[in-house]
Amino acid sequence: MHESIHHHADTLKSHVEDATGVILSHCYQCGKCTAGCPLNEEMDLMPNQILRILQAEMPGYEDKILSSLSIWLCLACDTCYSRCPQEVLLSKVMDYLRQESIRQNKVNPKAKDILKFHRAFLNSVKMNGKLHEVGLTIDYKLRSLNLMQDVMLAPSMAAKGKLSIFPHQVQNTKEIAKIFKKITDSEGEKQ
Amino acid sequence: MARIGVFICHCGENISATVDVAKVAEKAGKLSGVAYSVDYKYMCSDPGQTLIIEAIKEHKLTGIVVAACSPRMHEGTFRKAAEKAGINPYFCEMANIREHVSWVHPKSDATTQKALDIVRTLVAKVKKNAALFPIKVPITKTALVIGGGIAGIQAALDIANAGHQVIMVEKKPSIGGHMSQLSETFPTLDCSQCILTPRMVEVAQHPNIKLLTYAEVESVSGFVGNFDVTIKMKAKSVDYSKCTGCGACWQKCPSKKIPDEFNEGMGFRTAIYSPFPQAVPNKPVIDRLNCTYFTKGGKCGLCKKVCPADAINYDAVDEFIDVKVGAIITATGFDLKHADFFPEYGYGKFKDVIDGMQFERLASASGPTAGEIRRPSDGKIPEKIVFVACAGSRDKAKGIEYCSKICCMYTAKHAMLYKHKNHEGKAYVFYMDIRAAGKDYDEFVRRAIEEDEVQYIRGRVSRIYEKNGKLIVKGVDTLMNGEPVDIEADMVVLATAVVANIEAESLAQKLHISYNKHKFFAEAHPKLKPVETNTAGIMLAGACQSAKDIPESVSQASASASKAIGLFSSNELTREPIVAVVNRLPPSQYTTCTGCLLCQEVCPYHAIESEEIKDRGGNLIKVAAKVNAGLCQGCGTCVAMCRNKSIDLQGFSNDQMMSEVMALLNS
Amino acid sequence: MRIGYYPGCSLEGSSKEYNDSLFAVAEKCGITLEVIKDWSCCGASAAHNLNHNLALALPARTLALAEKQGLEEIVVPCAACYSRIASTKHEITNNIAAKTKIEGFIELKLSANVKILTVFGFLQKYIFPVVDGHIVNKLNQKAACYYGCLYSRPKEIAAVEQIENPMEMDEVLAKAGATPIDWAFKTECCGAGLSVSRTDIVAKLSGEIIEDAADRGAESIVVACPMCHMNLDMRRPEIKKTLKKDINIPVLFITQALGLSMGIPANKLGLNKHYVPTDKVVNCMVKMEA
Amino acid sequence: MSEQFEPKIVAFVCNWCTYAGADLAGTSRTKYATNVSIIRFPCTGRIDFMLLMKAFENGADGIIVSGCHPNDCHYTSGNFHARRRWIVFRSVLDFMGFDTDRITFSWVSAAEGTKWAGLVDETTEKIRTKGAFTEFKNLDVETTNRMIDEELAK
Repeated sequence: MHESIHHHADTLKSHVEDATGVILSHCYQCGKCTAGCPLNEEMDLMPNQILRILQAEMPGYEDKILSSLSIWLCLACDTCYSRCPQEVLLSKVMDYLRQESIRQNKVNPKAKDILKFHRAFLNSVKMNGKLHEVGLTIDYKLRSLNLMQDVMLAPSMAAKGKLSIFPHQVQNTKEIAKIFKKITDSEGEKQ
Repeated sequence: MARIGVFICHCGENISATVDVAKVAEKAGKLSGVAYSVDYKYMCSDPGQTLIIEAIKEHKLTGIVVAACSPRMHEGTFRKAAEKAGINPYFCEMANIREHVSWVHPKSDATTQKALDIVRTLVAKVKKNAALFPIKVPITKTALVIGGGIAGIQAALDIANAGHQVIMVEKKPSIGGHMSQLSETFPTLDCSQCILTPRMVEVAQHPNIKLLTYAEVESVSGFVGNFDVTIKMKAKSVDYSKCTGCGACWQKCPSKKIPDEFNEGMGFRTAIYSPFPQAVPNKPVIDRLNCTYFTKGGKCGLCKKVCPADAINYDAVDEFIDVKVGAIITATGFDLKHADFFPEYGYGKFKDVIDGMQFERLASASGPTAGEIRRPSDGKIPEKIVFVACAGSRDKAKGIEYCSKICCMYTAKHAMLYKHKNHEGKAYVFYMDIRAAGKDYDEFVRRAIEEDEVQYIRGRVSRIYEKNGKLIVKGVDTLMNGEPVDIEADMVVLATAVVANIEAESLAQKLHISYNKHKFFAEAHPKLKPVETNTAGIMLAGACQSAKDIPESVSQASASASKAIGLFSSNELTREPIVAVVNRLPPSQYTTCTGCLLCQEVCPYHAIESEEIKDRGGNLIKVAAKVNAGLCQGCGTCVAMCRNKSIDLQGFSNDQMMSEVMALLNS
Repeated sequence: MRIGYYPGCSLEGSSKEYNDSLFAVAEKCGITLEVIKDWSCCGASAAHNLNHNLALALPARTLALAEKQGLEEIVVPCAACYSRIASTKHEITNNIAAKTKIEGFIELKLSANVKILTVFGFLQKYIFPVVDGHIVNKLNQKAACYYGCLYSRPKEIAAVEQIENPMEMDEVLAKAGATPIDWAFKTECCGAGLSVSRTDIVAKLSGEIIEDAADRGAESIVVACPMCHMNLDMRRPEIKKTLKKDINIPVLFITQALGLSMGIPANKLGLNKHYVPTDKVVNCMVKMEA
Repeated sequence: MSEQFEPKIVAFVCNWCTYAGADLAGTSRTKYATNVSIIRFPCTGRIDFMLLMKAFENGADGIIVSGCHPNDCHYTSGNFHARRRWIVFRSVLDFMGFDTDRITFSWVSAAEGTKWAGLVDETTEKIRTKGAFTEFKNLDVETTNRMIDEELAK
């Protein structure tokens, strides 16, 4: 809930600002973020466009952001932020937009694999307390159905001692699962 | 015994509509000390003023209170009337019953009562008033101009042409400043040196101008009309009274590889040098840090051998001269933000990433490439050149939030000059906004775009790196939905930010003038006193106040010159006597001041000095504060600070203020 | 002085050689690293992508465990782990509300004053003062030090002094006798966590990095991040397809490079575990003159 | 007319900002309460805070001190000195158990006529709610002597 009279009650802009502390009006649309973004050629919405749409608060445009591929491609490399003349911490905004995109069920179809990978990763951590790469790979493949991807790597990785079939685990895996649960409960949502 | 007259104005109906003026006049007449009270329709009108003058004479009034509008409106009017009637004008006070009463309250008893309260308050004050007399300060009719760039030159010539003496101090061996380095000037593309050098010569030859080059201001004291300035004359190692400027010395000097400041490091000069061919004065100095004679303990000495005039003097030392001036014009200009500032653009790392001033030298006929635009790394003529505007300006992350103002225009000029010299070449300008608000400025930018086909791309450059002899410029076109634009350029010109002169802060402290956080000098009022500083008698000209182009610098220089000329137009300076005084009790040298000098600490004008009070035998009695009436502006901060009420403010004395408070609250 | 150690998941799995070479170097210099007991995953990019609280809670647990163990300083050799842990520390230090909330999630108290060292920070602080006597070989080649994103950005937690042109790893390589080159892609992104889900992007970004290093005559690329290593080394077949040329510059971990110069056998440093053969690096070594 | 309490409030203002701001309220015909009367000083830096005590002693129920906004002082820094003194003065008053809410310290520029009117109305309302200020008045010499006498007579 936003009680502050300074905020428009219910726009994505105000949600982003409240959640991240980033003040979007600081962006003056110079485009330096886009110019330096390593993924600018892959993005459907450029970083500066995302900021502009947020600034504009035009009804209907917010979905464009939440259903964009860009927010999932962002690698959080922070090249934009490190060069931004106005010090807009875009990666933090992106983190929020991804989480909001999931919440509103607007994840871009092309980003489903990326999301599945992240989920598989966290699942592995949740189960073991640490990442189990083999488990992650199997989990991801089952989620994404990209069954043949990187198949050729597996034997060689195993031969090089880079794959451990059994996961390393923290002593008390329940402890990690509990952290996951507490956080999920506190956010009042079911994954 | 005081005999006060009270004059209640109706102001047409402005006051009388809500205030019962007759009642106020009647009740005021009964106040203690009031000898006469009257109300009238328009006090400020001629008959109204005559009424006051007559009443003063007839009733032998010692002071008057005019209850009318705001003193900010008519205090001067009524003080003059009082003076005409033969009493000291400072025995006139105004009670503001219009702006503070009749216009803001409805017609009511309370409103009338408030008007009466105010009248009573001012009556109490005027009873405590003292005769005050305007302060006269003598004026030394010589101006000091600090800085010999175009702003300093303009100010100096204006003042000198008005018949006053000018001392010009220039830090470098020649006057001319940044303008002498420029190739052509926007928006007319006339040659900078062609228009500047005649002015430089005029300064050198003007009978009223004393030119001190290779000199710096060492210290400043005193106040408006009466500044004492010590100037440091750096050792030139050349006797100018003998030197003819023949150039034999610099032709023979063996230290030939010293980066040339005038060409922004893109050429070389000798250790004994004159910065550029048209230098004024066209006589050399020895750069002792780079001269073999000085660095290697007396070896070399070639210049002395070849000098036909025997003008070389290795034993010369820095000299200090003291001058008295009445006004100071600060025209110390700006610097460009230099290397290391832009790691992402490789500025300072890649030879072909240069700044705007370096480009000026490349484009200048007198520059290291004789006007051909060749890149510094290999001397090739660039086929693709990228200009980056706002390089550091409007960049909060780099600590410079402001707009440097001149870059939009000079970048358009640079791109244009490049295109004029290389028709086949491609010129790109990355910009955020085009700020071209001057006369003929926007037309100039449009010409660059429309006629000279300079490619303007709206977006900031993220990064520049070098690869295979090319500079890869990673930019963006925000007008094409943020399309990334990568250009393989041969040369990149950064319009780096205009910053304050590196020595601005230390000079400001010597002058006691304010500066902002970027070390640009502060004007006394951003709108109505744009060339004065908060220290009376010190004016600003040119880019030392904020980034400015040539026309603006020249206008401001003439404006500050006119302030100096105005000051010099009379022999004495007359000031309002609203100044602080430290009490002196009989016998005259005694005072209650204990010499704690807290007042000195809080005075914004450095107007308080300490004075040693001695008896007739010359023995020290005590140290006490003393106000310099020339510097005091009458804020009264010292009065509130004083621990034992030894300092007081004329016109707003402790006694007066106390009486006002008491009268207001005790009807 | 006790020095804590947080290996991170990758160093137990796909980048085991990084772990081994780090221990080999430390051992040779007589320095012991104390593993944080029962450490867990830092959450990597997945956590901060999907859940802000989780992204703070996971690294916070590790920090709290280190404190519990009485460690004042921990070495975090993985760039991703370093980034997650350092930014968690930054946020917790600057945001009391976040700190309280996270403490609730992990049920551990946290003062977040543990000092976090990168691998090159560790090398400079603890290995440099004692390493000189141990260096027996000169790594006689041109090396491109690749820092990637996570050490140089964001600026609040940057582990390097000059974020656009860091030199910390270059100094380590110079110590090993190599010639670090000046190149353009020191801090560009390799594609990081998209390695599996968008291999095409990784191939393109990593390809540009390898190409620039090769163009400037680098004979090896040196990294300090398991993810960068995986993308630059293991993704070489995809990179080859994207670049349409085969560049076979080996990619070494910084500890492997230093280890070689210290005369530690290649196998002990895990050089045999790489996809791109590292023989050239091993062969270029020349014995130091006594 | 109802018998509501009409407080007496004295405003100590600087000549260049707040006095001019009050003038602007006048020229704009902005209406406000009649309870506040202005005493003009060149600068807030000139205001000796003992005058405030004197005002209370003589029957003021509330006081406004107002000058130029920080950085806008006509004399560059007088208002900063006033502010610093006010901070110290307030804490001393507070320590002595004085209701410092009876003094309003504010910045009103020459352009803020409306702000001035608002300040007057708000202060008047605040002081009206607080009621007449008697504590201090009771401390005048006569009353004090009488109180001492009474105490001794017991």
